[in-house]
Amino acid sequence: MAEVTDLREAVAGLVHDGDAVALEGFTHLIPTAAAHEIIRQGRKDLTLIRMTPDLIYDQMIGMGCARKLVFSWGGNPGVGSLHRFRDAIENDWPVPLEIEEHSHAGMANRYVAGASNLPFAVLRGYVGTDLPKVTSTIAPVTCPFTGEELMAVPALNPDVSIIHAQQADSRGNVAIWGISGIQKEAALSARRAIATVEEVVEELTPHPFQIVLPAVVFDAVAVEPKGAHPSYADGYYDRDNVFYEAWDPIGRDREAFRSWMEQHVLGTENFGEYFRSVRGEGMVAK
Amino acid sequence: MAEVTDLREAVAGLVHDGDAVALEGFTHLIPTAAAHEIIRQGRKDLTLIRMTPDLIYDQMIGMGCARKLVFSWGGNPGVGSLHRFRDAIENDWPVPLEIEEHSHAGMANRYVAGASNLPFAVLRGYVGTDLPKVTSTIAPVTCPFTGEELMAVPALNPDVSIIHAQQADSRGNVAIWGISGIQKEAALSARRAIATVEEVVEELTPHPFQIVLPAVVFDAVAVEPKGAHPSYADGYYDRDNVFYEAWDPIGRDREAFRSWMEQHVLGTENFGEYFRSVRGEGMVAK
Amino acid sequence: MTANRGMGEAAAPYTADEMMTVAASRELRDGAVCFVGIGLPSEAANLARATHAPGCVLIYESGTVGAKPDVLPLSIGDGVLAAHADSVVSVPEIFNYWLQAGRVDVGFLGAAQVDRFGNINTTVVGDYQHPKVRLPGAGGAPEIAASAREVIIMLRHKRRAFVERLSFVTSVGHGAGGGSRDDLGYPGAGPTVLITDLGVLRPDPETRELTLVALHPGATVEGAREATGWNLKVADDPGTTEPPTERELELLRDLKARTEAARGGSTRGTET
Amino acid sequence: MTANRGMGEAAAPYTADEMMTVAASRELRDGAVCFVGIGLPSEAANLARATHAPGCVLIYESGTVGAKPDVLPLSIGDGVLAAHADSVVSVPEIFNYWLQAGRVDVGFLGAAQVDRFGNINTTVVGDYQHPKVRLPGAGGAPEIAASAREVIIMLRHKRRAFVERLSFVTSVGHGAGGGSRDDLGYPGAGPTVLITDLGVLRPDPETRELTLVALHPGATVEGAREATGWNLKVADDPGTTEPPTERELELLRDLKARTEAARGGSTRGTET
Repeated sequence: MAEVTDLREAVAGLVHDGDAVALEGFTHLIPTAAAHEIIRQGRKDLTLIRMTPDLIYDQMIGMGCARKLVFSWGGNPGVGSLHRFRDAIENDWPVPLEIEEHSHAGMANRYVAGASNLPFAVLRGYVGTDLPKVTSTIAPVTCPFTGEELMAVPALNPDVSIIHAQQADSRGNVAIWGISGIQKEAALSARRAIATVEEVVEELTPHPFQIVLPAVVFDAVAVEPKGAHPSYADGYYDRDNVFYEAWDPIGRDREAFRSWMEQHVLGTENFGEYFRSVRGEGMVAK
Repeated sequence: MAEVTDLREAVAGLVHDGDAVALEGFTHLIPTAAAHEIIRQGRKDLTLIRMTPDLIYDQMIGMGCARKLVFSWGGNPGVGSLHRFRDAIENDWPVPLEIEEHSHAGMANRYVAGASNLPFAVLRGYVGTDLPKVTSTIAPVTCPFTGEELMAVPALNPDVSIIHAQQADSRGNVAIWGISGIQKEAALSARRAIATVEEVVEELTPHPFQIVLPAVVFDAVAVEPKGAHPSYADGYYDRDNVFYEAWDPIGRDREAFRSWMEQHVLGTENFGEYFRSVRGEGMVAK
Repeated sequence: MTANRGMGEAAAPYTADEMMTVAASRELRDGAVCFVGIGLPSEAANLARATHAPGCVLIYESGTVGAKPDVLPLSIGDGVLAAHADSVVSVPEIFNYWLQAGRVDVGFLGAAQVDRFGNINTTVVGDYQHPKVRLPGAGGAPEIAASAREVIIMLRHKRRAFVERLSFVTSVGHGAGGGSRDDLGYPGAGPTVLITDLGVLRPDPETRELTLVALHPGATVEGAREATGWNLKVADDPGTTEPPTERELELLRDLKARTEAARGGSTRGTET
Repeated sequence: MTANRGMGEAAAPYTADEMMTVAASRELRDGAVCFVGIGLPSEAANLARATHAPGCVLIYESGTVGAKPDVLPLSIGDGVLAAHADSVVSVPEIFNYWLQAGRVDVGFLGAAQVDRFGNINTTVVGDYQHPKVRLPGAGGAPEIAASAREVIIMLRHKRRAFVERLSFVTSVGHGAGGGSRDDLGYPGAGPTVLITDLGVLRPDPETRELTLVALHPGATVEGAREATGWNLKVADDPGTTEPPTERELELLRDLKARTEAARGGSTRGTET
């Protein structure tokens, strides 16, 4: 049953060096506050799993938290490249980064298999592409009824998954509405799960396209207002496109990146302080 | 794109003799009106697919619509047996009924595979039970990564699936809230799909645990108020337990069954008339 | 209502069915995630929720997680199950993401027939192709039996239900006994207890054969042997079940009265 | 903004990018279910929705079905996509129940590189292990290319994008040409058109090699050949694209102006 706790304790207790960690959120509800807390606590050798590594994984990779990345699309959406990600792959900086690369459909089905306690998932894909040449976790499987050959991908079962949601209720049930992406499967496939939420409400009320993840899914629920910035939380705040663009020149330069991270992330105690710090620099859209 | 039409036309145009037909609704939202219309139109040789054949399939089987039943639990919930179903299996009355029997998990995953355009689904089950001895659509499959052996079941792709839902909006999008069971997968796995709904509203509003099936999923949407009676429609009417119990002595006797069906179903033009007819006999809870 | 079979002449202030339900309810620990069948299991699980286990999370195969029915559901998908649930998910999700995923601590099952190793038949009596009695079939039971961490079975003790050999194995208990269940590769531990209206049976740690370890007040070993279709194994010194407390009885009867009232006075059985 | 490369000296009242977007939008028939990538494809699909195809159903890989954005999304999961959508489903559902299931009529893709058979690279330029340029990767493109009934590709005509040999095949077009795509067992028909800022290429019915079948006003065969890294096949008598109508231009510019305003004046590219 989920314990409402603070994020620092949740990360300290549930995320360990060397863990396979999934922070999910498909453009919407990206768990930035949790990523920063992992950076602050100096986690190392993580296998980072995420369909769309974006600013948070760029930052974690640039800060040397990761030894491996499992992903399907790595860019700064609407802006361009993730420069820390590219620098790690192209130049091994700050440490070498192993990659395991899939398509979105492959990643999504790997989470589904993991959430279902199955060792693999089946899909129509990959055949004729170069992905099987560079990614070992793709293999053919034959239908025992029709003889047809399809592709299999192994389950993802992260040691810990972290998602950001709009609300938890007083019992710890977690609600996401709007685009919920792969968060359900990310949380359910993991050995341990953490949710950060915008707020705790007494009772959940229906919202369009809402899903509710029961309290028993989570080991910890922490309140982190604005915790998905610069992505958005439907009903709370919009995507901060200005920040995504402002990130480009910072991420592009190793020194600019280090000093930005030291000032705003390592130099702050929590996400609230961080947010005031970057807002003070005009990086946040009004 | 769904066409809002009447149920008679929808059944006439989309359900053919010999079709594999799935009418789904897991206790909630059972499409009784559609089942009656299929009976009225005298469809024959159907392969009836449904996780929980209950009164509607008891009636269709007893009226000789079916040559085969694919299912996982056949009873009158809370009351006892489905006597027409048993009479068909035990005594070939009115015609022999072939059965293909699975577990709920097997059936659910067969629909998932069908909805995903995959030839099979994988699950942990069946091993050590007698089901594989009597059901040919169960076969082992080996994980290409771990070597583990699991069980596979073939996809279900009904020629036509029919569901009942609370609402459609003016564009034909269909909303179910409360328990939505296997309806999404039933509709999405079918070659053709029909929804009956309690009412058409201008715009859908959020309800607890609501799912919305887009208009493009359906070939026809028909308004049938009370169309799930004696099951229930959350927000519209409760389960009519009195009717489920009143069915038992009718279903138990071949003649009582025939004359009841002739009077109330074949002897009426549509579900509205039928409903007034059975209410007149005191079979419907107030 | 079941007669007080085997409970002696001094009429107990409770029925054998009530004792069975109370005994089963006590097996459920607070906070457990419990996958519940309709009928006796649902009755016992909801009694547990009303008494010592308010934090248990009841899952019904219709997709309700954390169901909190105020009356007993007549069907597995009654509206009362969704009304105050923590969440309602699709049927594939409940079987794949919850049950198969190992998120269920306790599976609570009824049965038509059981054998000495806790294997269950709910499919047919007699030959499958030409059955004497066609039962409803598997439903969710095979995978509950496969994947729940442990399974509690409830079944009224009758010779025709406790059989030497099942007509059909619908759901696997301890298979052929010993380590045979492990060989099937199922993640769950299988049946850890069988509660009847006469007593409590638990699997022998080695052979996994169900063994009578306790009798309900008034029930006898002889009565239990007579109601069992195999040579019933009995513990050296079977204990006696604590009779229902006043509070347990009151809450159970209250639950059933509320249920009957809500059903419009129906008194038909709730077992499927 | 792209310069009017290849469009002759008489300054057209529209840019080459505008022509490309308008030409692509015209490929989308009303009522089609269209799986849309961010950037140029999204621009073209939404222009189609604003002009001749109000009933087309736009799907974005974030799970929005029937999206009706009033401004162009900057990311694949922008809130504007969910706001007026017919439905929003999970990412596994959008890929399994919609795309793989064959419910998508048209897949609308961008690319970093394309070859003569419409195969696409969005992964790396250079060696995979030691890339010259690391691109974002596959995303949803491989399965869109595999399963959409047909695929429309949009890509600005440049020699380094139209290459003889892809560094990496991320998404399959017509494979090695001829019947080679069919041999892979994919249900969809593959790319039926490639729209560039110079013209329109369609696969030869036999060889499946992309063939220049139309030039946008002002563009020349020589310009197209120069901007292509292989020996470009040209139709015997390539047609000329109908220039954008006033209404098309007005609606496109309106859409882009609303988008810029909503983004707080950002003028950064929308391509990923």
